Amino acid sequence: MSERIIEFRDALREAMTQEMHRDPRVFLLGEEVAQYDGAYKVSRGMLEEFGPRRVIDTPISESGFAGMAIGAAMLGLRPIVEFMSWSFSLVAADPILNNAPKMLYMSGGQFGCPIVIRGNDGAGGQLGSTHSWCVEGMFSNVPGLKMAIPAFPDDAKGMLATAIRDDDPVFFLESERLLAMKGHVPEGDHYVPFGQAVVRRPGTDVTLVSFGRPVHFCLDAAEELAKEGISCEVIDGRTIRPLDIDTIVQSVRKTNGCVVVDQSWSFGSPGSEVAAQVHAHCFDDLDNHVMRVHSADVPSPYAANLEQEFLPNARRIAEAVRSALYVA
Amino acid sequence: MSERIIEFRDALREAMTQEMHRDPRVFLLGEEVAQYDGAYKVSRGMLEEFGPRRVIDTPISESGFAGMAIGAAMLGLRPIVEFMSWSFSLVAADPILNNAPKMLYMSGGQFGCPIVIRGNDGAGGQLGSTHSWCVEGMFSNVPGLKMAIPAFPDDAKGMLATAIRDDDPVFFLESERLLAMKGHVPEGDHYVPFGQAVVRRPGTDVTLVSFGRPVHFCLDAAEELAKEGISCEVIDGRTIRPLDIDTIVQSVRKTNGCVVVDQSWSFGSPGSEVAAQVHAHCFDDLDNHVMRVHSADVPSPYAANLEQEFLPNARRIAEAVRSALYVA
Amino acid sequence: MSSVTDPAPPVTSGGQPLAERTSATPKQLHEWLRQMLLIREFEVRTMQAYQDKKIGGFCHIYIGQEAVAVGCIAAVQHADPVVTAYRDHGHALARGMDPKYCMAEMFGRIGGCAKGKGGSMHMFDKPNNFFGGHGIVGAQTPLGTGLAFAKKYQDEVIDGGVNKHVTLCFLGDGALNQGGFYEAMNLASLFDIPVIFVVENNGYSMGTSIERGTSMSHRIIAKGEGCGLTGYEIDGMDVVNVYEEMKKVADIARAESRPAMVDLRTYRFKGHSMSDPRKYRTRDEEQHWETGDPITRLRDAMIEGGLIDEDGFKALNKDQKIAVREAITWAENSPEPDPSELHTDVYVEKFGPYTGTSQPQIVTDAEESR
Amino acid sequence: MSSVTDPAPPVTSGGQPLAERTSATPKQLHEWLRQMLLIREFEVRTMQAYQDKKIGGFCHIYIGQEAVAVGCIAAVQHADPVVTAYRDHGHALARGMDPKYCMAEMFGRIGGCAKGKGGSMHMFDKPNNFFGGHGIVGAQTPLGTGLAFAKKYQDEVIDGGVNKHVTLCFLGDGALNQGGFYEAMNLASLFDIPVIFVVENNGYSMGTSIERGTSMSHRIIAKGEGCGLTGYEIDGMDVVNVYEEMKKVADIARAESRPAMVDLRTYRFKGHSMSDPRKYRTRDEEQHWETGDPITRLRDAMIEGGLIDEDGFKALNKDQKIAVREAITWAENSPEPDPSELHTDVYVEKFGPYTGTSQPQIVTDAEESR
Ligand SMILES: Cc1ncc(C[n+]2csc(CCOP(=O)(O)OP(=O)(O)O)c2C)c(N)n1
Ligand SMILES: Cc1ncc(C[n+]2csc(CCOP(=O)(O)OP(=O)(O)O)c2C)c(N)n1
Ligand SMILES: [Mg+2]
Ligand SMILES: [Mg+2]
Repeated sequence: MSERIIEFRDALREAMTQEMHRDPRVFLLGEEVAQYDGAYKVSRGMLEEFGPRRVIDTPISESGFAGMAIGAAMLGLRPIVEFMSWSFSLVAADPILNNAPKMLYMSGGQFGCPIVIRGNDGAGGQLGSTHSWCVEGMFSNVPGLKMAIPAFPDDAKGMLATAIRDDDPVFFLESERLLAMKGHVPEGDHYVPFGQAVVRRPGTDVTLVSFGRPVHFCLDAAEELAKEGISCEVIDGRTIRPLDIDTIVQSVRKTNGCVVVDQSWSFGSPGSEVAAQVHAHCFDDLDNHVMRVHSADVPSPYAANLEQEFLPNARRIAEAVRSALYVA
Repeated sequence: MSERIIEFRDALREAMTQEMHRDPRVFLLGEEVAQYDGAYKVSRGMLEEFGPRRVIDTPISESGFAGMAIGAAMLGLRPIVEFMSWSFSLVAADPILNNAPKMLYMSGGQFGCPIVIRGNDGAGGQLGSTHSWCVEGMFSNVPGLKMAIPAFPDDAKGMLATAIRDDDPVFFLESERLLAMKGHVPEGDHYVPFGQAVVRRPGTDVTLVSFGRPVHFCLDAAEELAKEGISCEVIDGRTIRPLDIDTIVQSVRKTNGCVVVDQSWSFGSPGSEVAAQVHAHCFDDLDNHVMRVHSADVPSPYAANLEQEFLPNARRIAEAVRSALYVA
Repeated sequence: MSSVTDPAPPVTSGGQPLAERTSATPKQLHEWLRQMLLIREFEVRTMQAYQDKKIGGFCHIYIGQEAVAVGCIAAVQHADPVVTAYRDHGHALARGMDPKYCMAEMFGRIGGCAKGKGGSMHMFDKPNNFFGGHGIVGAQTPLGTGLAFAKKYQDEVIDGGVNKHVTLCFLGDGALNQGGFYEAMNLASLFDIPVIFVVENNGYSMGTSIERGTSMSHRIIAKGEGCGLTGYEIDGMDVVNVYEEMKKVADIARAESRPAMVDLRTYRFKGHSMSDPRKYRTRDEEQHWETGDPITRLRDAMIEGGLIDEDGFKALNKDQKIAVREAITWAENSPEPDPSELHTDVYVEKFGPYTGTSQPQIVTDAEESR
Repeated sequence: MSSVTDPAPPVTSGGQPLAERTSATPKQLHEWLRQMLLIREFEVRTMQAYQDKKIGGFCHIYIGQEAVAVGCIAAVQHADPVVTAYRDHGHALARGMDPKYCMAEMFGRIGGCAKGKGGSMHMFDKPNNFFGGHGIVGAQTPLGTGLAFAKKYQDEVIDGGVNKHVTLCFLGDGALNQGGFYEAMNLASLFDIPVIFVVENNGYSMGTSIERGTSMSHRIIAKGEGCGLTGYEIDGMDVVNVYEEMKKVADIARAESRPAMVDLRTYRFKGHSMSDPRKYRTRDEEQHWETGDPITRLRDAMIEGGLIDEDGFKALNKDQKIAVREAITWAENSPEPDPSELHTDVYVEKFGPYTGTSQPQIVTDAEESR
C-alpha cells in the first residue's frame, strides 16, 4: 500500500489517465479541459499526454456536448464528460436524464450508455444560488443512473476508476472545496466498488450518515461531541445509487440512533430517503426518530455569514445529535 | 353551491378564463394552446375569447418560451405557461429551476416571479419512458417554488385560480388520465388555498396519504379493503409545496398507521419526505413503520402489462396496507 | 414567402425519363419501390391496429414521407449510423428492420425490437445500425453528432483511418426550434464531424405550420449556415431525386468530414398522431400533395421506363401486404413481456432488484443468421 | 478569417473630430467619460478588495469594455429594460446604480443591491430598470426576450399603444453557443419582439478563443440572420461610435418592433475572473488592444475638440475615485445581513419558516428620493 500523498484533484486525474491508457475508447471532453488544463486543474497535462483527439475542449453547450457524448457511448465509446460545475447541468437535464439512464431500457437492452459525467457539486465559497447546486437532491430520484460522491482522495481515484469501467451511466459528484485536500492514494490500479459504504469513525451512541463533503462536517462534529462524552459512528455512504443501506442499518441496530447529514435541500432528498429507509429497517431499534441536517431550505445565499448558516455545518450536526440522544 | 357537473379540463379552463377576465396581465402561452385549442383541449375557445395577444402559440422551444415568460413575470406580467407534458420540461430545467424560484432571493426581494407552469404529469397510457415523468420526484426538492397537484375537478379550478393569483412561481401538475373526469365544480369565483390537505375518506385503521392521480388508486384500494373490514382514511395532499404535514400527522395520531402512495420513483421523493416527516412527528404513535407505494424504480415501460405493474396501483396499495397492519 | 404550405414540391423534380435522371440500377429501383410499398402497407395496418386498441400510446404515421427515409438511407452505407425522431417506423423498415419486430414492439410484446419497452416512438435496431426512435423533439440531434463523432473516433483514433463514415440524423421541421439542434450543429461544425441533419420538412409540427413556429421558414438552411454548414434544399417526394441528391451530399460529407443540413420538402398525408383531426390545413392542400404521392411517382416512372408493368407492381404490392400480415400475426403470437422484464435492462450490472440485461430477439436472430 | 483575436478594432472607427462624428452634446460626452472613469476605478478597487478577501465567490472585471455598457445604455431610454450576464458591474453603474449598493453587494452586506444575497454576478436595480446580473451563461437571453415581450404587452395590450420600448440584452461571445440564445432569437423574431441582443464580443470565453468555440466566428451575425434578425458589426472600443451606431439600431428596433443582433468588438483587459493567468493569449495582443483603451480614446478626442482639458480630466477622475472610496466605506459600514434574512425573499407569501419579502435599501432610497 502506497504511502504517497497527493491532492484530491490529482487523484481524479490519475484515475482518468490510468483508464485512458488502458482503453482507447475512453476520452475526456468539457469546457476548458484541454488547453486551459481544466478550470480547476483536474485535467492538468492531459492534453499533452493524450492529444486533442482524446482531450477535447468544448464550447459552452452543455446540452449539446453531453448529448454528443451519449450518442458516442451508444456506439461503444466511453466518454468522460466534465461539467465545470454540476450547477451547469440543468441546461443539459434532458440528455443526461432522459437519454443516458434510459437508453438501455428503451432499446430493450440493445444500447447501453457507459458514460461518466463529473464535476463540482454543492456549495463552493460564496458562489450564490445559481452556482451551488447539490444535484443529488434531484437527480438521485432517477433510476438507470449511478451516483458516486467521494469524500477522500483515495476514493476519488478508486471510485472514478470504477465509474469509468462501469457499463452504466455514472453521475460523479466532486466538491470544489475538497479538490485541494491531500491524502494517501494508492499508485497503480485502484478500484473502489460501488454500493459499499464505509465507517469513517467507529462509535457507539449514534450513527451519522453522510455523503461527500459533509462527511467531513460529521467528523468535525463527532470530534466535538467526543469531548462531551458522546460517541458517534460516522458512515460515508460513498455512492447514493446504489445505496448501501445494509451498512447503515447494521450501525443503527448497534447505536439505536441516527442522524442523516445531507448537503442537499431537505425535501425529497437522499436525506429523506435514508431517513425513511432507516425507519423502515430499524423500526424496533431506534430510540428516537432519525434526525436530518440539510442545507437550509432556501436558495444558496452569497453573503459569507448567511452561507455559513445555510450549510449543514458541524454546529447544526452536533445540535441534531444531542437532540437525537435527548441531551438538550 | 353549484351542482353543475363539468370535466376536469373544463374546470382548468374556467380558472384561466376567470382570471384573465379579472386581470389583463394574465396570459397563456404554450405549444398548440391557441389555434389547435390545446393538445388536450384544455384551452378550447380561449383564442377566440381573448385573441392572439393573450393566448399565444409557441414553437417547440420550452427553454425559450419558459424563459421568456419568466422575464415577462419579472416585469410584472402573470404568465401561464402550458407544457404539453411536464416530461418536456427537462429541456427547460434551467429557466424553471434556476430562474423562476430564485429570482426573488437573488435580487434581494426586488423581482418576484408570479408565473404558473402547468401541464400533464405522470404516466398517460403507455407513453413510454421519455413521456411519463412525474417531475414532483425531482422538482419538489427545490425551494422557491410551490407545487400543486389536484386530483378532482373542483380542485382543478380552485387550485389553478389560486395559483394564478399567487405571487410566487407555481408548478401545477395535471394528469392526462384525469382530464375527462367529471365532477361538481362551483361556478364563479372559487379559490382553494395552498397548503391544506383534505380527508377524502374518513377511516380508523390506517392513513393513506397521496397526491394527484394516485389519490384515486387509494380510494379504490380503500373500497376493496373495506370489504375485508379494514378502514382506511384517505388524505389528498393537494399541494406538495407547501406540504400540509399537520393534517397528515393528525390523522396518523388517530389511526397509528400510515401508507404513502406517490406516483414518482421512490428514491428521494415526496413519498420519502412524507414518510420521514411522519416518522419524525409520530414516532410514538406508529404501530409499524410508514409503508411506501411508488412507481417501480425503473424507466416507465411501454407494454401495457408492464406499465400496469409499474404504477402504484390499488393492488399494491392494498398489499402495503395489509402489511402495515400486520395482516399478511 | 412560404415555400411549403404553399404547395410547391410535387412538380419540382422528375419529369425526364428515369434512365436520364439516375444511375440507380433496376434492382435498386425495385428495392426502393418495395420498401415504400412495405412502409405504406405497414402504416395502414398500424392505423387499423391502433384503432383496434392493439397498439397504445402515441403513434405517428409515416405515410406520404416514404421517399425520404428510403431515398436517404439508400444513399449511405449500411455501417453508417442512422438516428431519428418518434415518427420512426419508416426509417426502421428502410434500414432493414424486419416488420415483425417493429409491429411486435407496438403491440407491447417481448418479440418487439425493444421487447415492448419502447413502443412506436422508440424503435432500435442494433444489427442494422439504427439508433432510434427518440420521443423528445430535437433530442436525437446531439446524439446524431455523437454517433458521427464516435464513428470518426473509431475510424481515426482506434482503427487508424481506413474507413470513413457519415451519419444520418433525421429531424422534423418542428425540431428546428429546439436549442439542442443548434448546439448539435455548432459542435459538428467546430469538430468537423460528418453528420447530415436531414430536416423532414413536412410543413407542420402538430397543428403549427412552419411559418408560425420557425423564423426564416422560407429558407431554413440559413440556420445551418449560421453554424457554417452547407445547406441543400431537396424535393422529398421523389425517391430517385432524394437518392441522387443525398448521394452527393453524403459523398461530400464523407470526403470532407463536414456536417451538412438538408431541407427535404415533404408532407405527411395523415394527421400528426392518431388523434389529430387536421383542422389546421385545407383539403385542397392535402390533395395537391397527394397528387405527388411518392409511390405513384416511382411506379409511373418505372412503368414508363419499362422497368415494371402493372402486374409486376401488383405482385410486388401483394408481397408487401403478405409480409405485413405475417408481421401482425407474428406480433400477436409473441407473448407479453414477463413481469420480471420490468427490472431487466435498467442497469447492465446487477444489483438490488436489477437483473442485468437480456438480449432482444432482433439481436439474437441477427447473430444466429450470421 | 478571424476578426477578433486578430487584433483589429482599435483602429476601425474614430479619427475625425468629435463634432463631425456625433450629435452628442458636450454634457453627454462628459457624462460618458465620467461613467467610464467610474467603472474603471470601481473595478480597480474591486480587484483590490477581492485580493483583500473582502469579496468572495466569482468576480468578473469589466475593465476594457467600458465603452460598450456606457455607449449602449446611453443609446436607449431609462424605461427600456436592460439585462446582462455575470460580468455586470459596468452595466449596473452605467444604468445608474449608486456604486455603494454595488460594492456592498459584493461585500455581502445588507446594504447591497440584493442585500448581499446575490454577489458580484447578480446585480439587480429595480428603480433603474436593470434586471440582472445572471450567472448561467446564456440564461439571460430568453429573459431578455421576455422583458421586451412584457414591455410590448404593457404598451399595447394594457396601455393602448402610447409608448414603444426596446430592451437591451447583453451577452458574451461564449453565450453564442448556448441553445437557449438561439431559442430566444427565434421567439423574438416570430413574435416581433424589440429586443437587441448585444454580443460583447471580447474574443474569449474563459480560455477559449472565439474561433475555437464558435462556428462562423468571423461573422457571428449569421446566427442572427438564421433567425431573421438584422445583424450589425460595431467597433466597441469607442464610446461615441457605440452610441451613434446603437442609437440607429435601437431606433429601428423601436420603430419596427423587431429584434436585432449586434456584434460589438471589444476586449477584456483583465483575466476572465480573478483567478485567471491569461496564458491563452499573448502579451502582444493585449498591448495592441490596450492602445485602444476606450477611456484614453474619448479623453483624447475631447481634449482635441476642446471639450475638456488635462486638469478638467484629472478633476473628473478624482471625483470618481472619491465616489468609489465612499462606496467602499459605505459597504464596509453596512452590516452583514441578519441571519433571519436567510428565510426572507424565498416566497412573497408567508408560510412555514418563510417570512415574506423585505425591501432592499436600493429600492427604499429610490422611493424616498422621488
Ligand atoms: C421537447 C418536446 N416538446 C414537445 C413535444 C410534443 N410533440 C411531439 S411531436 C411534436 C411536433 C413535432 O413536429 P415536427 O418536428 O415537425 O415533426 P413531425 O411530427 O412533422 O414529423 C410535438 C410538439 C415533444 N415530444 N418534445
Ligand atoms: C451554462 C454555463 N456553463 C458554464 C459556465 C461557466 N462560465 C462562466 S463564464 C464562462 C465564459 C463565458 O464567456 P463569454 O460568454 O464570452 O463572456 P465573457 O466572460 O467574455 O464576458 C463560463 C464557461 C456558466 N456560468 N454557465
Ligand atoms: Mg413536421
Ligand atoms: Mg467573451
